[in-house]
Amino acid sequence: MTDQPLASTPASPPAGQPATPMAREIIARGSLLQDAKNVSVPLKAAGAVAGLVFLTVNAAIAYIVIDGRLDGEWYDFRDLGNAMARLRAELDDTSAGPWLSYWVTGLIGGVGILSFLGGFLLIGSWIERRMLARFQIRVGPDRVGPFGLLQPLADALKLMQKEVLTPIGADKALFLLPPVLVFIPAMLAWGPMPWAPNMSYLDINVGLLYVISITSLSVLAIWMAGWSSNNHYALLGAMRTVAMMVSYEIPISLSLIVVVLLTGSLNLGEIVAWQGEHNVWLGALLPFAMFTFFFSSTAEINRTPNDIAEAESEIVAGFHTEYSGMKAGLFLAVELGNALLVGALLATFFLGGYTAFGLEEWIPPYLILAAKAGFGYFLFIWLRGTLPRFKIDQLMNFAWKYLIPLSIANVLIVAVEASIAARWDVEGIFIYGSFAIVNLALTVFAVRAWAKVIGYTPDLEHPVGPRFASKIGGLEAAREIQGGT
Amino acid sequence: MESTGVVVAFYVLSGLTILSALSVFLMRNMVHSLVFLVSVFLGMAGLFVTLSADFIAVAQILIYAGAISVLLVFAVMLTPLASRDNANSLYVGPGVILGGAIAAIVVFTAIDVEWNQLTGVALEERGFVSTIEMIGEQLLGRYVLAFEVASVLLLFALLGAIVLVTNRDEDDETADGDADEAATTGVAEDTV
Amino acid sequence: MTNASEPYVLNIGPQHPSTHGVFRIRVVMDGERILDLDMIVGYLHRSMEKLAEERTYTQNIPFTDRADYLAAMSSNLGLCLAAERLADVEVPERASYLRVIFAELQRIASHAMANGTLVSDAGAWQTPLLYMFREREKILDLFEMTCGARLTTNYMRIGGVAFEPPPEFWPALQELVDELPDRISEYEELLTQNEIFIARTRGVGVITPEDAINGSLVGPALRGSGVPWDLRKAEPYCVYDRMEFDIPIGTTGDVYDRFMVRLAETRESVKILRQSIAGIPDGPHKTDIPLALRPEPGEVYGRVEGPRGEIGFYLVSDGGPAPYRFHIRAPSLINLSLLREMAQGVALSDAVVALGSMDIVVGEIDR
Amino acid sequence: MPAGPTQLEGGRVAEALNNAMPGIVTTSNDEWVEVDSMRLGEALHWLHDSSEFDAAQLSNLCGVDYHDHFAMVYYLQSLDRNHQIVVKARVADHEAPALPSAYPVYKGALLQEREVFDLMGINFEGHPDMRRIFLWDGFPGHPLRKDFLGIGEGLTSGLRRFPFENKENPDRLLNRDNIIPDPSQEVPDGWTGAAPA
Repeated sequence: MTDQPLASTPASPPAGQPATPMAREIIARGSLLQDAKNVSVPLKAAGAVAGLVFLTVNAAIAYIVIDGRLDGEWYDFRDLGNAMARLRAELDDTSAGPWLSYWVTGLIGGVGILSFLGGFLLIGSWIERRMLARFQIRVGPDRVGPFGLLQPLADALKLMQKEVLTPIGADKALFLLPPVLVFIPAMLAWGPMPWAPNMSYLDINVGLLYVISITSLSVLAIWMAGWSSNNHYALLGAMRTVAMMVSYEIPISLSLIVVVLLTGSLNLGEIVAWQGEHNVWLGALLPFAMFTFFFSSTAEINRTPNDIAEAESEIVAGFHTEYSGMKAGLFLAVELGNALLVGALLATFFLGGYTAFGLEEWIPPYLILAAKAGFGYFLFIWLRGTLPRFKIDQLMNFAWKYLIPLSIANVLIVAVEASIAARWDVEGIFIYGSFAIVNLALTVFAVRAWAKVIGYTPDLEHPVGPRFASKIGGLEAAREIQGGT
Repeated sequence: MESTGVVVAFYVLSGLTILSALSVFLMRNMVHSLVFLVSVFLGMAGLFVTLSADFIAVAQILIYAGAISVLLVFAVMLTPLASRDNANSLYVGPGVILGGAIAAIVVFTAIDVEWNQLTGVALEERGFVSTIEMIGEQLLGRYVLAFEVASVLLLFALLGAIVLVTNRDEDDETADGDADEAATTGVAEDTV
Repeated sequence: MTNASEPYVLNIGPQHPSTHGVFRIRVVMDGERILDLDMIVGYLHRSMEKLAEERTYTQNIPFTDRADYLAAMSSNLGLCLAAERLADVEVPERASYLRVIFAELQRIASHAMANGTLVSDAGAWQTPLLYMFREREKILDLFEMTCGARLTTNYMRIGGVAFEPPPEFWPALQELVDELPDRISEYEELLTQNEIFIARTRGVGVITPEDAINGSLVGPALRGSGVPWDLRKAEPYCVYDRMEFDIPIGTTGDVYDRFMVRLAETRESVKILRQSIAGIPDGPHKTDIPLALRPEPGEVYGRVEGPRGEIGFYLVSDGGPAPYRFHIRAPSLINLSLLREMAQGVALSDAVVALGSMDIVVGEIDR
Repeated sequence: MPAGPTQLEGGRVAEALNNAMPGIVTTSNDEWVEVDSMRLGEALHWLHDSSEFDAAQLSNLCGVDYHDHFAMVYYLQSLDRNHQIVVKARVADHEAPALPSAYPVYKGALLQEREVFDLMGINFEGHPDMRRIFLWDGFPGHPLRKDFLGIGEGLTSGLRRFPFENKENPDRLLNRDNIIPDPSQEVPDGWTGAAPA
């Protein structure tokens, strides 16, 4: 083999063949179906048996569920809150007193939420990068581990090895705090999230207000990061964030007030229960509020198309320009976590939370909520892969001239509807069906009318696109063409 | 429920609040003062939580820590020489007098009021379930006039802020100006 | 009541995502608004014009690759045309056709890059850029097939082109030409009707036709302002006088117009490619020239319409084998003459998009 | 014969310029017109405004060092008429060359003149921002000058003879015969391109 000439590879592949070795390898991999055909008979039999066992077990579970034998028992895994309630009852009976049960259950719940979030942060960036890669006709990270699944881990390791710089002239104390501080609201806001009827870490009456107020705290951490960096890009990003947060907090609050008006509760669990009870998703009843919430949330958490606070083509990385190593990694992680948080909130407020038209009796409700939150996260990725970015003055105009007045009008309309619903004793499907239709129609009408009042005409209505000249010329020709049309 | 947890929380939170409040005026840097002020707000919200006043606590965070502090952020950022020494002030005399007067009022109130009225009475016995409904009923029932007057006042403050910020001589609105305006008005509206 | 704010200086670059290379702008800003700017270039200066005085005309062709590294073919062509005119070299017809084909392929590739990065500057996170890279990759594959290089092609020669394309080149080119119109329509659907993109680009970075002409703007920047000027028609070189195509021009001279002009030019290039493929004759692909070309003393200014506009080569010969003076008229540099006027008083976001729409290549600015 | 296909006869431009501003043209031939360097601004202005020549755009400007003097070459073009005018100006002072700036007439001269100033050292009077553009302030000398870095008396920059050129017959075509064999680069017999074992 040693005396074989090196130039043994064919000069060019035959026509119709992939050109590069990697493409050839990918095509040569073969399909799953072909792999399945090569499986030996005993293995097939074993697979069939396993499938049968799986089906039987599922059928048995289904029977028990329908039979109602699981309801509220500690072994009912459809609602982990039941087991916790049992644990609390046991602990309360001990001599240690109630403080032990508070400590133990609080610890378990907190660790549960943290591990869910941590798991998501590990997998989330991989999901985002792979999906974006699909949007962008490329492969994405697929080298580290199976399907590149260990890529986030590798990234985290890389970030940890990097030197953590503190710029000269930075305000040291304020510079060190923000990466930690931004984590706190992102974690605390998960508290009142109802995962199942009895499964809520922080079942408080002012849950909705709590979520709004906790999320509004992150602005300070971001501002501290930007201000203390002693960098103009960071300061610009921070001030953009502050201005955006302040502006978009109002539409968010107004859109959630609408939810409160209709459901009559600030408790997230009750809001979800209301939706389950009426078999309706609030998003269908309140399309405008849902849009406002979603759009404003993208502004709050710096996602495309409103990611102006860290617009990389303008201000590099915004408020975390000067952060390096794992500190920058923490900011990125919080961004991911916030995207999932907004997805979960969107699901809770507008997409029925853990309920899914009776399906929550069969599937554990927390999985339903996780799926819906994942859907919200997917929406963010979708937007990121599709849309360009707004400018800050356009966003400000949009918030103050469009979203806020229309949201106030929306509050008025829904208040009227809520009082109708409270006073009029009709079958829910009729009254809420009519509300859905009326609200959708009103939204379309109001948006168009308001745009007309403000004087906004979309550029799309004017002819766009270049004109064609067949002969050359200078200024005279340009004027002639301009005048000719 | 006089459990140890509440007592510990009370001392921790009051310590945090008082230390932060001290730091607000001991800090030489205006931005550091601002950060400690937010810490004061959060500590007070925590104290409200120990008193079972959940709505007030949340409102404290939302309005003071979330909104007022942002207003102060803008105030600091728009202040020329924001990074100067905090002790370098023109108004030391008036400041001392004002501070003394406020401290006197607070001390007088603290001594004068009979604080121990509610001690030992469990909230459940008084039929106290949710603060938020009670507050709503009181605001839109007994105190509706005061509530409305306050709303109108804040509305005027909002309009006034817009009028003050608008450039009258020319109609070029910069993105920057818009942002400032938004911030000022945003906080005013939040408090409404 | 006045809100006096303090202007501050922001350094955009030399390492910045939207400067497309090592290019630096010192900006004086008031909040988000740009008051003044100063362009600082030269980080990539390789003193090509001096080096060229020590090398023969043929040896200078690789320099033109490195000047405009995104449109190497066009720069190659410009130097070869100038040198051919100076030394009176005849070019075979087939070579002229091949030059047109490669120049137009290069134009498509370069415009794809320009539009992609422009949309990236406007904040679309790389998706349009990567879509546009899809066709660029295929074009670069064609280059690689023919001359072994993808970016710095060094393909044109004085008197023709370096190599005859391999047999598999022609079907691949035909396939590309067939699918390109669909691809271009895809970009149009993706972007030209996107309201955010329109809001970001319309009315931004407006250049009037008067300013554009007076400021020596060329190429899509000039045509975006509505001036129908294209050297392929004004001073037809190679076989452009036999090609049927139109000059797309903009209406208002804003960023959107420049974007649309580039997109439409891609379509026109496809038209030219079709005609070239149909009309290419058999024959030699180059004429032989002396190893060291010694033109008569004299001077010449040869120019071609590159993707960024007029690429000119001013050559002075003193009868020796190397040019006495070798000057590149770099469209990227000269198109920036109006950058200051364009960016003064606008928001940072607009300035970034306006800069992106001028389609600069720093290698060509600095040379 | 003019070098460029759309280039105007220098003599025609010279005649018109001389009629409008007597004595402004120092010399002209069929390719270019050379004007008095101190009155360059006037000439450019007149050509820009003239309806006959309509030199609306400054396409290219470039300086050439001729050892004892500089020549500035301006390529003007009319887009409407589709022609090109070449204007030259001779800068006699090789030590401290100066010339009126074209910027008042053509904004496009802004960066091109800075480039000439940087690399050639010609000072343009009336340019709003006469600074170096590529090289840093304090760079010694101007690289595109022929005497850059003190080339000695009797020596010139540039390439006198291409090393591989056939001395006996320099006009022979580019092929193997024209390359002077270099023993160290000799290809061994039977070499197939494979790496030696």
